Amino acid sequence: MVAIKRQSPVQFKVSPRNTEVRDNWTVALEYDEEGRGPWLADLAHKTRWDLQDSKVGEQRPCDLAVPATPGSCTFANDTLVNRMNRTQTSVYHLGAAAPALPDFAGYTDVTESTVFLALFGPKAFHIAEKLSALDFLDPAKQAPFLYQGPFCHVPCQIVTLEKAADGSGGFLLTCSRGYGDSMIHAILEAGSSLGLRPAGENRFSAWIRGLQE
Amino acid sequence: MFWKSKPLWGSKTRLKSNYDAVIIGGGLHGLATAYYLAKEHGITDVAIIEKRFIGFGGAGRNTAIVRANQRTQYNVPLYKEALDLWPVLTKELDYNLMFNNCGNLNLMHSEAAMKSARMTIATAQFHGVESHLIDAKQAKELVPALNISEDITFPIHGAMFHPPGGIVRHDAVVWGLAKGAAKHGVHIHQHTEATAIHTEGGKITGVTTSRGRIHTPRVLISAGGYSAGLIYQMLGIKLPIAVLTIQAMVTQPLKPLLDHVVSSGAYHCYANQTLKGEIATGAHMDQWPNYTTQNTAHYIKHQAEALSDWLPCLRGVKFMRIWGGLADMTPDMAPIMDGNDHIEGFYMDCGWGYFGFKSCSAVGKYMAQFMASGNCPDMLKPFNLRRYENHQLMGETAELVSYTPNN
Amino acid sequence: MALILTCPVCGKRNGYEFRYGGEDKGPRPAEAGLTPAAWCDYVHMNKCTAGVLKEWWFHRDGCGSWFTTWRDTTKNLEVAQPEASK
Amino acid sequence: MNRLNQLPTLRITPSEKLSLNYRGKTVQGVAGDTVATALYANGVRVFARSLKYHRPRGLYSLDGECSNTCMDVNGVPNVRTENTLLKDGMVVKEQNVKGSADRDWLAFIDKLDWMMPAGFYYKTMHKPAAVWPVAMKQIRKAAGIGVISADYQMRGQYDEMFVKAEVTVIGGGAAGMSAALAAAESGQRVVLLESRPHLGGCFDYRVSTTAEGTPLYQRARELAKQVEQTGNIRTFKHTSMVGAYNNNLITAFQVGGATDAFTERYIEIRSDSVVVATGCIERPLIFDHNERPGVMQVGCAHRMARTYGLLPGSEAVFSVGHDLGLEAAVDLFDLGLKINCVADIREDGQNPELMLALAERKIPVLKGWVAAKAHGGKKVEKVTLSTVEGTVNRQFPCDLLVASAGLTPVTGPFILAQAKMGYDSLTGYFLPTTVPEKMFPAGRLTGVNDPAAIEASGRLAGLKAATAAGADMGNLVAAAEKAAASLPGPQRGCKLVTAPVKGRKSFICFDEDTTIKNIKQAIEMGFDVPELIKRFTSAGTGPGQGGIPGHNLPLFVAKYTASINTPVPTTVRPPLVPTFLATYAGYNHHMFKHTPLHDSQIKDGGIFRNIGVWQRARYFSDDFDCKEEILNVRNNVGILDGSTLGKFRIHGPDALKALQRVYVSDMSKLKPGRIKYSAMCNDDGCVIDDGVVVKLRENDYYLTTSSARAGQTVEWIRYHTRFDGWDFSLVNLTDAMGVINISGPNSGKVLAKVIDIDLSSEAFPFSGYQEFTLKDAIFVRAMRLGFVGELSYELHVPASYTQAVWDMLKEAGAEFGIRNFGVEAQNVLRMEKCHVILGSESEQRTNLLDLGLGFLWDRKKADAKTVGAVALRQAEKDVGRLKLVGIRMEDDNRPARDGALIVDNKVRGYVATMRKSFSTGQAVGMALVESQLADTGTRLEIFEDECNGVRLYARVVAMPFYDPKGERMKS
Repeated sequence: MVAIKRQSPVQFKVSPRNTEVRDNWTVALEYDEEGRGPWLADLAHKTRWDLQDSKVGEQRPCDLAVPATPGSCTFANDTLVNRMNRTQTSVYHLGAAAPALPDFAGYTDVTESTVFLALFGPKAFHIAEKLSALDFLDPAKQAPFLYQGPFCHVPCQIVTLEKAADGSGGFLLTCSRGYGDSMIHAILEAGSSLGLRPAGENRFSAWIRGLQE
Repeated sequence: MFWKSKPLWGSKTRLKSNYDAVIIGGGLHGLATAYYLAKEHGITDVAIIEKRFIGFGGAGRNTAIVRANQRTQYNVPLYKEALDLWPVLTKELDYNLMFNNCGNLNLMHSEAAMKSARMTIATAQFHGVESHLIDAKQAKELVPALNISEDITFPIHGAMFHPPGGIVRHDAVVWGLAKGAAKHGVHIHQHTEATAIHTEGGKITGVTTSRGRIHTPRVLISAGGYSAGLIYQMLGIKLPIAVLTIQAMVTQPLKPLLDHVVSSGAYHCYANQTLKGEIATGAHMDQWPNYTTQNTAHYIKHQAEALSDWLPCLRGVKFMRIWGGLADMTPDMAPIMDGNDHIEGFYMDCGWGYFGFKSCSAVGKYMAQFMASGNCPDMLKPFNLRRYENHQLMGETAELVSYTPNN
Repeated sequence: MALILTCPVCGKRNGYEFRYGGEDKGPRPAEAGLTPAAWCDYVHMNKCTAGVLKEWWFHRDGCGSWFTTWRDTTKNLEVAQPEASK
Repeated sequence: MNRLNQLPTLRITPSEKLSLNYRGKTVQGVAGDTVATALYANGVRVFARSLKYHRPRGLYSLDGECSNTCMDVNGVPNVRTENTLLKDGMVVKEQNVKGSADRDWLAFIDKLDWMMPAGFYYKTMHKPAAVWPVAMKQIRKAAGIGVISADYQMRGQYDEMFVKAEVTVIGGGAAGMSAALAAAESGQRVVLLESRPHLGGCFDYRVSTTAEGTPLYQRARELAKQVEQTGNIRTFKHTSMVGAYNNNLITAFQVGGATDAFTERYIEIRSDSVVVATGCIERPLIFDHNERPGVMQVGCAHRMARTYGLLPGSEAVFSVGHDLGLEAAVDLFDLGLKINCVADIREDGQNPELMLALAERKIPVLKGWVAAKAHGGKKVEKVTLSTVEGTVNRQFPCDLLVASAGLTPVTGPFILAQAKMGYDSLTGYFLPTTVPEKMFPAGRLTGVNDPAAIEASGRLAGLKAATAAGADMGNLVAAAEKAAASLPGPQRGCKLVTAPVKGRKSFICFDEDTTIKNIKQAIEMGFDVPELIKRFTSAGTGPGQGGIPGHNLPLFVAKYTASINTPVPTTVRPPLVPTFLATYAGYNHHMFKHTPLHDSQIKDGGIFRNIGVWQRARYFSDDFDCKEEILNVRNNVGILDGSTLGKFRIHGPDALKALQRVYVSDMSKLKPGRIKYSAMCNDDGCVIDDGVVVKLRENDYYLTTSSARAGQTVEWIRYHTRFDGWDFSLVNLTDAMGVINISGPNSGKVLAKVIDIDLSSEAFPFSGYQEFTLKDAIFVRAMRLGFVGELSYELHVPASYTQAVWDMLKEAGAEFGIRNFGVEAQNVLRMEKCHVILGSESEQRTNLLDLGLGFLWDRKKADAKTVGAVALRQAEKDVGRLKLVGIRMEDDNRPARDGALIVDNKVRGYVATMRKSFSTGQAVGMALVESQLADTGTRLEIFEDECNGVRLYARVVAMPFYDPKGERMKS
């Protein structure tokens, strides 16, 4: 009998110490020797929505405001709302569970469409600058903010949640699901000399909890 | 010494107010056309108007690769004739064009590419041009530096091997043709800019240049990448052309490593070794119109990445110099040679993209015939401008060209 | 040569994030009575201006907008702020 | 050689010994040495032989402007040993020699130079024609410098980095450091690049003092310390700037140090403004045998002693044109060098303090004198000095001739950034006359030489750069301007190009062995602009590029042609420093997409191909005819991973209008629960995509595209509606769903075991569409399609569940013998059904009608302005177009190969795809032929590659070849 389980687009070479099954996903909670950062966490199981409408600014996903200008984000209640362009917004649910897709035609569940990663901790942006020419540490930008642009040659949505001039902080990255293997390989290679290690959901949750306090 | 130096292409002459023919552009096509007009058709009263110096444009910035393994039956005979002309011209011009017919390998990276290579090879063979399909192992025997393993972006499945192709010293062709044209009486006016073309009643009457006005019944624009812009600006004729910058580079000189020209469509890359020992390599174009001949950081990196895949030993070699030139691309990757159509006495020879060098000798010959007689030679007829509105694209490329979303 | 374009949504970005979409030739002509020459003029023909040109670009690696901008083809530099397509 | 081990200026660690292997012998150097300085310490004077004449070449500049010290290091050719740091265990060999650099059998060629004037090759060896191929072979062997083996594997780790800053400063000398410090006061991000392994520039090795009495080397170290303590300055040492592009993109590469994880690193820096503080190199002095080993530039001789602790000779003559030469003479004398004479090209204008110091040391100084000839063989033994006019000569013995005509600014960054360059008659430099936007010159390259002025110009440029990048620097700029103005400005430079010699052995370009005489010959032949002379004589095209001839060539040409115009410089091209391909390539990540079934396809024995952005299983056995895979689909059931298919949702009030614009069919006629196959054309009417469209609900559609087009679909639809202002939304779901295709007469039975919906043809007919939820968890879109011509279902499954569903189907199908099939088997199966694959049965110019797909086109929707409709209408009646036809070989055992031509006396078409069909036993395929040959029954003559004139024959037959009524796929 085939087990009904879901597969992430991303596989780390090390196995997690603790896992939890949630909605048929096997969620890694913690890895052995996660180190002192930077960390890379697989968030494939976190629900993402695409919301498009000619009046997208008037929508209130999860009762949150859609930011007025593209590139801006609303971050509260473990939910991130990212304004992409005139008519489009992405919604990331970063908590343990996500609400059902609202009954409005503009929503599409795109959880399955993308790789979803968090890269955070010390030197997170020193890894990023080896893979992308986007200016994550632009002093004119306040976290959180959204970039839509290439990361390791692949078009991505990248939300910077925290940043400091020394390159520490962290960001979320989504790209087409098919690039999972290539993207993980590239990020881990770029991060190897800076101590990048896989991390479980616990560490990610602690990080974003801290950001929302 | 046993020869005395004298100016190769004649002493500087004054610009006359009348010429039988004016050619705008002192590149390979203009020089070759002038040479043949003077030598074969007795039209020696010809002025070449060149804004900079001869060979400034594509003539001095090309791949130097020559071959006759194009895709369609319209192109193959033209390029075959061009290929056959190199030894002839070397003799006629008494100038060593340094034709190295080392043969070309065009790498194929998929089953689909092998299939389209077969069609191209059959077309060559049908027209008496030597060309063969070889597998990856045979390709490696010819070019031992090739990486035929599977773990590269585009693994090599085989190659189209075209022994009669090779490399010609491009500067020598410029200087040799200039020498030959000047010998037959052609005036080469360098540092002279054509600013206007005059017509009366649908006929060409003259050209204004930065050094004065010329009366003439015939004008050819063969200004390489600058042609399309000039034709629109001076005559209001729009062309299906996009002018892109194409780049090339050389490595530091090495002892013999590559005995053939090798190219790869999938990698947008060719490599050959010059007589001086440098590995000359290039091919990429930024996909937007651009009259700068500047190079880009993006491309030199891309080229290194590509060569790291398929000629990995070159990772231990250094790039020494990169430069750019213009490529006037048409939607079907075939040139436009036309004349006496929209305006009597007006001829154009453009849209060569990156094929202008390898074709120049034969095109000069036929364009001269066209201009001397006023009638388009059969060889050039398929290259008329009207094919685009007649929905008769030439099919020189099988793939959709993607420089605009029109395709 | 390094092209930087100003996307109306994302701001200044590396030119390689974009795809060129041709010289601006205005809206699609109506089908009725379109001659082959007029059709060809719209579809294939270009002015090939050596100078400033209004042209279409698509932010392929970014927000996915089509927009027009003015660019000097002799310098490969943007010359004014673009306008977003509606 | 004994080192001067106690100097405070040293950049070596004398106690840390390193060894290298040179010509089979182990010799010692010390940490901080370059390969060349280590060899020099071991007595090596001849490092290489020149390209053409095999002349001995020695250490000349230490900064790599020429190939004199290029050697083979660890199998890597053309390594500039003079600025390559020594690493323990390096294996170093000479290049381009027969024998050794010291004793080269080919040295006799030097005597044959009279046979080889400029342009020699163009005029010879082509008569008779048979000579050329033989001569060419010899030329190839003689040309080139280094050797790389065809199987060479470059070792090391190559990194890359894309840095963003507000201000970039190129050059870590006193001016650059001052600029960086000043710019950093704004709080902006500043990047500082220095090509040497340490900051300091021209201060680093000098003991002369600032006005305050601080030795310059000490001042440099103070500045370096400040730079390192400033948090917002990011310093990259041992980093050569190689490219400058408009919009202030700078590229550079860094050489990794002992503790770095990389061997070399490619760096791109994007900044708002740039300070160029690259300083000066020396302008070579041209005289007879001006490149003989033992002839050395001022900075080279000085730094050999001060930086590396190596006194470069024992007995020296100086022939210089600027004060740095006098300063070096004084300092080197104090370090123990005997100096027989200092010849200064300048009649006057010397720094009086330096003249006094020379006098105090009793060093004879000849003003208005210059070296005319360096005598000796492999080493300089004697020098003839002459007055600048050539009227009087004197000879002096020496083993070191320090020669330098003057300085020349390192303006490469400006030239690369498209600055206009002009000749400055005060300094004699080529300087930017219009500086590119937000680019600022600083330091010695502006002509200043006074230490305080160098720092002040750096500070000013740094403040200006910060301001240009958006900082408000208040009054600081004005104050810095005032400060700089109060200090000595640019100094008059020496402009002499050559000593008064004929120039037969006076080299203007070392790398290409180009002499002054060659340049004269070229000019006489009509090559009268430096750019053409460069091409004709090769001067400046060698490994050092314009480093040696760059300044002298235009000066000489202007003079020799008696030009009334000011000299015009030749172009400098990137990379400013030759750079390894390995370095440029960096990580060279290969980014490919994998389907959700990737790993299981590998496990099942899939042989993969890279197809577009995807890696896909093309075969499932080594039999590339795929016989078993094909027959199993025809007779039983096969399963295929079709996940690469493009999938989209389009919704919103104007979604239908958008579909009507891009699809040739009338999409207003879609029926619920049915799929519509259709095509998209380009404006030429040529087919660019095909796929199916499903109407999910009002204003909400689901569509598929070919794998290759998925990446461009949104762009395409938006492009063709960009003027319309329509309100519709597109969602790319390509990766969101895996696609499982299960095909074959038993496919329904397998599927029925897994899902509990009614699969009967009534409930789920051909062209039907269904949605259902599997195991209460997995939402599936199912279509009944017929691409392979059998009963066939296509399941679109959420990507994370695709493997689970695949496994269920494999498990359920085990009893039937279900097996995977790959893309090639699918290719043959669909070919038997004459279903086209775009790009395989079509080319760029193939339109919808040519493919026989005209039935998809709805002509009645002119208002939609459907893309391609105009061209289709105009071309509809044209004859001679290539049409797609089915063909069958007269000999069923001899299928023509794909790509074979259809000919008579001309080419009339070609075979697109042909196979010996296992299903029908016939050799059948599809071909594109001219319309006149497209009628059924027409006999076609086929010309295959390598056919040796033997033609094959086929006939046009009806399509499709297999199950023409479609009973199998529709039943």
